[in-house]
Amino acid sequence: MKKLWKNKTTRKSFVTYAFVVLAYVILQSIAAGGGMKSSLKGMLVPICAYVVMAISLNLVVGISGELSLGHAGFMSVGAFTGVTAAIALQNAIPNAPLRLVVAMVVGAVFAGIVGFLIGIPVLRLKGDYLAIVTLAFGEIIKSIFNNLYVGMDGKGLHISLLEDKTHLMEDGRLIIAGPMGIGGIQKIATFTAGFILILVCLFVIFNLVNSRSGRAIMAIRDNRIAAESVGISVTKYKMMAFVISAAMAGAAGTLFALNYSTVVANKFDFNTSILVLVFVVFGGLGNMLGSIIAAAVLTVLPEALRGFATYRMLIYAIVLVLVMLATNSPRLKALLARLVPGRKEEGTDG
Amino acid sequence: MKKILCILLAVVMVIGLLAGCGSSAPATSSATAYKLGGTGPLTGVAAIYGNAVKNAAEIAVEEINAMGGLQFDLRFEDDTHDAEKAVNAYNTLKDWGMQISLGSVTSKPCEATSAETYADRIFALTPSASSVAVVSGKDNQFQMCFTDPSQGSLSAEFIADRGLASKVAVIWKNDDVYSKGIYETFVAAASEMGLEVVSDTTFADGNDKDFSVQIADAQSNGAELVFLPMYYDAASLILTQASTAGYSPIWFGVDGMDGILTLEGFDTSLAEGVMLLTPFNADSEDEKTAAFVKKYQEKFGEIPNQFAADAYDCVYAYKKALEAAGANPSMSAQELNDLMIKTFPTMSFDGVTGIGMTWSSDGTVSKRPMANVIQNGTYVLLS
Amino acid sequence: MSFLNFVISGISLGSIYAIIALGYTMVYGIAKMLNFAHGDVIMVGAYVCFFAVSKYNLPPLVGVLLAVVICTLLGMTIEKLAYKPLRSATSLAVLITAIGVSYFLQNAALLLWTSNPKIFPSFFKRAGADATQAVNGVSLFGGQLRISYVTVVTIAVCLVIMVALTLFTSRTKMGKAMRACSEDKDAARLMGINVDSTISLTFAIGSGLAAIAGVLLCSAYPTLVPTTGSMPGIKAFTAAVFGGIGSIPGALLGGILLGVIEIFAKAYISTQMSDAVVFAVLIIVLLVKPAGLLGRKIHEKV
Amino acid sequence: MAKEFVKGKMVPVPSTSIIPERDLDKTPILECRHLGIDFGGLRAVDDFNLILGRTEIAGLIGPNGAGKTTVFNLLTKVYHPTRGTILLDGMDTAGKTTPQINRMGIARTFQNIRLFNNLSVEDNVKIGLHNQEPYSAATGIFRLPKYWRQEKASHERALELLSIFDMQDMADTPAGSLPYGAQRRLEIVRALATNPSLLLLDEPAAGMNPSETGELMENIVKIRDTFQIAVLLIEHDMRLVMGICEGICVLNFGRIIAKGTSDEIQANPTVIEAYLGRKKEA
Repeated sequence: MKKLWKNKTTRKSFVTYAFVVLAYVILQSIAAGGGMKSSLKGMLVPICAYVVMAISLNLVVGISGELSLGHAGFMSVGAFTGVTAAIALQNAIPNAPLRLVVAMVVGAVFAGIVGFLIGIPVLRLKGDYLAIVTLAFGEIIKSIFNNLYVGMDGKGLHISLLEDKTHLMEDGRLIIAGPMGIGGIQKIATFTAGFILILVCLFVIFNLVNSRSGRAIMAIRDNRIAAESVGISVTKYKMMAFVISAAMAGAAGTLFALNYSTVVANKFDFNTSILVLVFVVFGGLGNMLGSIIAAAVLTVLPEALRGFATYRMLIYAIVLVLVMLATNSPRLKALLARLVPGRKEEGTDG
Repeated sequence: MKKILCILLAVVMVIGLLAGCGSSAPATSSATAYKLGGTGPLTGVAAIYGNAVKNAAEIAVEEINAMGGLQFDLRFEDDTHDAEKAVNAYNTLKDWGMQISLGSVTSKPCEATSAETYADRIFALTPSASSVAVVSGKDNQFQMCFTDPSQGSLSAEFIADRGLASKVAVIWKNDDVYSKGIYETFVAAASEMGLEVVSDTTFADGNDKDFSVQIADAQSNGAELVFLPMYYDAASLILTQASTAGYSPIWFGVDGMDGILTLEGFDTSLAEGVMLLTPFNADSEDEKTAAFVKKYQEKFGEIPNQFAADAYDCVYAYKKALEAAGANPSMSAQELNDLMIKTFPTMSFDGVTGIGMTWSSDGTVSKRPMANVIQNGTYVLLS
Repeated sequence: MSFLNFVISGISLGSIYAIIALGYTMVYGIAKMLNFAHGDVIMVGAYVCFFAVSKYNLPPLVGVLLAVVICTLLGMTIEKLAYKPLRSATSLAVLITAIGVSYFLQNAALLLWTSNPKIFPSFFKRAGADATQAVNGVSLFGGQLRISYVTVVTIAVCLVIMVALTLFTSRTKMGKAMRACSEDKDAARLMGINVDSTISLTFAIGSGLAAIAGVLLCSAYPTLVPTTGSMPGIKAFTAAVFGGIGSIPGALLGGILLGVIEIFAKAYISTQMSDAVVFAVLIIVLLVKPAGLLGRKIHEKV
Repeated sequence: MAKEFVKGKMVPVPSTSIIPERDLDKTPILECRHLGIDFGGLRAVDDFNLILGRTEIAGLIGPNGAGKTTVFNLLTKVYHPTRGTILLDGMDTAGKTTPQINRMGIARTFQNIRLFNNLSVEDNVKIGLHNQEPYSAATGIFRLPKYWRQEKASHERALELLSIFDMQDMADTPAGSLPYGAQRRLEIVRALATNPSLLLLDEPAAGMNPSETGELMENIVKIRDTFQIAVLLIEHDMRLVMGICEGICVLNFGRIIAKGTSDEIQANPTVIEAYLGRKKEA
């Protein structure tokens, strides 16, 4: 155990688990005591979803080293497939938590499959070109869900594109209605489910990173050519990171969508992808605890700034720029170093 | 460096938590004013609509409060036209102790908040969220505007009755619930009425600048009338580009078209002859309307649009309903909710968007839309 | 004849994308950063011109010049305050900063100019012409083919800018300095080139072009709101990558192709899915030519 | 002195090479025939022929830009040859990828050091062991018994390999913060971890002082002796090349201009003119 504690990565992961569990326990006890404002209470599930989005994107950007600008696309796939599953299984699985789990698994599987299909062309590219193609796929996914009609009746699921040709029977229900998305969703997402999802995702990521496959992924990030020279298949491991990340985003999408009575494809646009990327960069590349905190804080921040009324988004923008400058500008760093004596300069990891 | 950032972020979070732990029991004891809340997009792409509603509601509240008698305390929160943010905004209002709600301004966010207000038993009267899903199946959700389907079928009926055209084109916004809702019933009603829809094209967010293809399609298929179920900003682009393309059919709009004449810098001569069904006419001689328009212009430097008018009416409708029900501000949201559910379907209300409005118990409003045609830069009522 | 009409509207739309794409491409070429705030500089340019012409009744040309001057200053200020301190930081940090600047400009515009759409004045009307008569353009083949003046001016301005920029970068000392910096900043510095001021100059030119693009964009599609620049910005960025980011002729080619594909996709495939088609074409092109159409493939030295 | 090695009758053997006596009766580990690559119009490497014995230490030398690293890149399929064949242990490597080549038995180091800078020294070596101690990603994520077994094995193996250069104590240091010489040595360890039969070293002594170079020479021989593998190295330090290489191949303008033992090369007038002679002038 002592030896494990000495290991820096293991220590980091334990701190992260402990933080998440502690935050959950504190928040749950406040909520149970009735002392929590509804504004915070209402944000718990979306915070969990964004945390999962952030750590899953961190797997791609921080661990695997590829800039993805279309992560919201996978969230979208997860949201629509997961909610469709939840609605379709409403009678088959009356138990809501179980249905939620099944829906999240469905969302994760579909997002993973889409991630794999997108990964085939995307991962052949590098750097900014890869980034723009992920952006393009994000927009394409949005376009598809904006034109997708899925209905269910006694005969099963009916799917059509561009216009509603599902021709449902009397008892049928149009689940996904193109641009109108899904309405009348039963809100079965819970904070506990979100908490468990975060733990599961952390478990997968930390264990992956500390294994042979994770080392291969990081080796490719640090030096693709050297990684190839020691016999690592670049495509396989990039794909692994990409698909796992997509699946997690899918589960997050399902969780998110099942927290509201309605979901539309436009929610998961370029801006949402960027928002999640901001969480990752803010929290530090490869730093999961950072991503978790950044996702939580930056989700709460615009709400906390409501007091500033119309100025709040302006202040949000200024905070964003200032923090980036403060953490990345060598001059400001030096200034901070002088203000905080005795602080050791750390190397950037990532 | 990262460590410092982490600590910084953690501190902010703890502060956030502490703020969250603060007093959460809404203070209702010594209330003298009804806490009226609403959400709408004050920033982002749909900010025009949210701001119009907020501004008009402010005017109405000011007027009512100045009369003495019944008092309102208005709070309006930004939802950026997004369901998630709308629920956040709603929760903020709930923490504030909102007793009655103006719902949300736009349809999808309102669908999300209406599920919340329904569950929390807070009565909501939305000025402008027109989709059916907002009210359907919820006993305490009411609308001040028409539902989208009724606009679509009313428009088709009007076109057929007047014999305006036999071949019609529709350009609609396919990622917008409002546009899509009207479009669907319009097409259904049109085919029933014997109108032929010869061109059916769409646009979407981010693709709402160039309409040359849509216009060419309508033109080449010989449409005599083009139906535009959309808001006025997009419509103004279509009118401009059609004029350049030398296409001049009859343009037919819906209530979202209202506001096109007051668009800053818009060449109103392009809108000559445009017909639209709208319950509100800012040029109306009606005393109430004229006073409202004047006040709005003085305060905000603009002519109020449909959204503003509906919001103005909402506040007055609340005033009437609360007075009729004998409510008082110290009642809880739930008590007010039950009173309002009972009162609204039984009353008749005269406002700037219609005379003798009534509500059915499913929450939809019944008022006559007026068919207007734009002549010399003003609306002229088509009798 | 509708085909030709589509081609022309495609080229017109594409010319605007091309001018915006130039801003992306030049900044990328030299600073290796994706300046996501570029689209919002366009919006600022359009607003400046709008207020100059509609509110203060200045002649259109003065309005355009004013917009160019203000945007140039804005671009240089943004560079100095937000990007210059991050010159040695990771590209991702700069990207997020650029996004922050973009949010800032949009929200500042919202506060300053409200969310109400402004209709951009039409500069290219024939004197005395009545708008409803639709004579704001040339009409060919007995009215079958119509080209508006805006279109003519847009395409012409785009070509002039391309030629001027090409000459500038190949003939002038400053242009050559820019090219040197984009090849190798350290080597350029050793050759006595002031890298900082060259980067600043690039931002200035890019932002000045953004102002022109803003005026043209809003002349063709006249509603002006604080978010006007964001979507054309993203599309132009796509166009820049499409043509090969860092390449000036690539920006022209990418912009015009993107415009034409967008219009064709709308006309012949589906108006609903046109964006999807545009992005799908982009993906296919990048798979075949991973550095864009005219981009140079850089071999990593092993 | 020079012996001609003929392998079967199927293909004409293109050229001569020196194979140490001890390796003569075995298949050569590497055989290049008429190997060449063009970059655009430039013939970067042309008609490159080489045979390498199983435990030979050979040197590839030549002036800057002669195409030495390009040969390494061809052997490891970073570039695919325009002409010619490469036989590794008698097997054709056409159409193989870099990772496959490594699994077939070639490991290399790089002229411009390519370590996984953000990872620890030990992790760098463990990445070299990637295909030696395999287990699936799922085994890793769920930490099945095999995970613990294999991780323990690779930990021990990594330390063992690091001990060749006395680097076990640096196991936890990030590779990027090692001193230059140690980085070069770590690259060799990482390459060795892939269990190669042929080790390609690209300027292993670059940036080292004479005493470090001397140590390196000893270690290269030690590695060859311990692992019984062949070593092909590119080096500018003639003391190293002449000191440990049994066969030397001189490249100029992409072509082999001379082959032989160190004595032969030093006496070769073409080499002196092309390479050593120029050095003297400088």
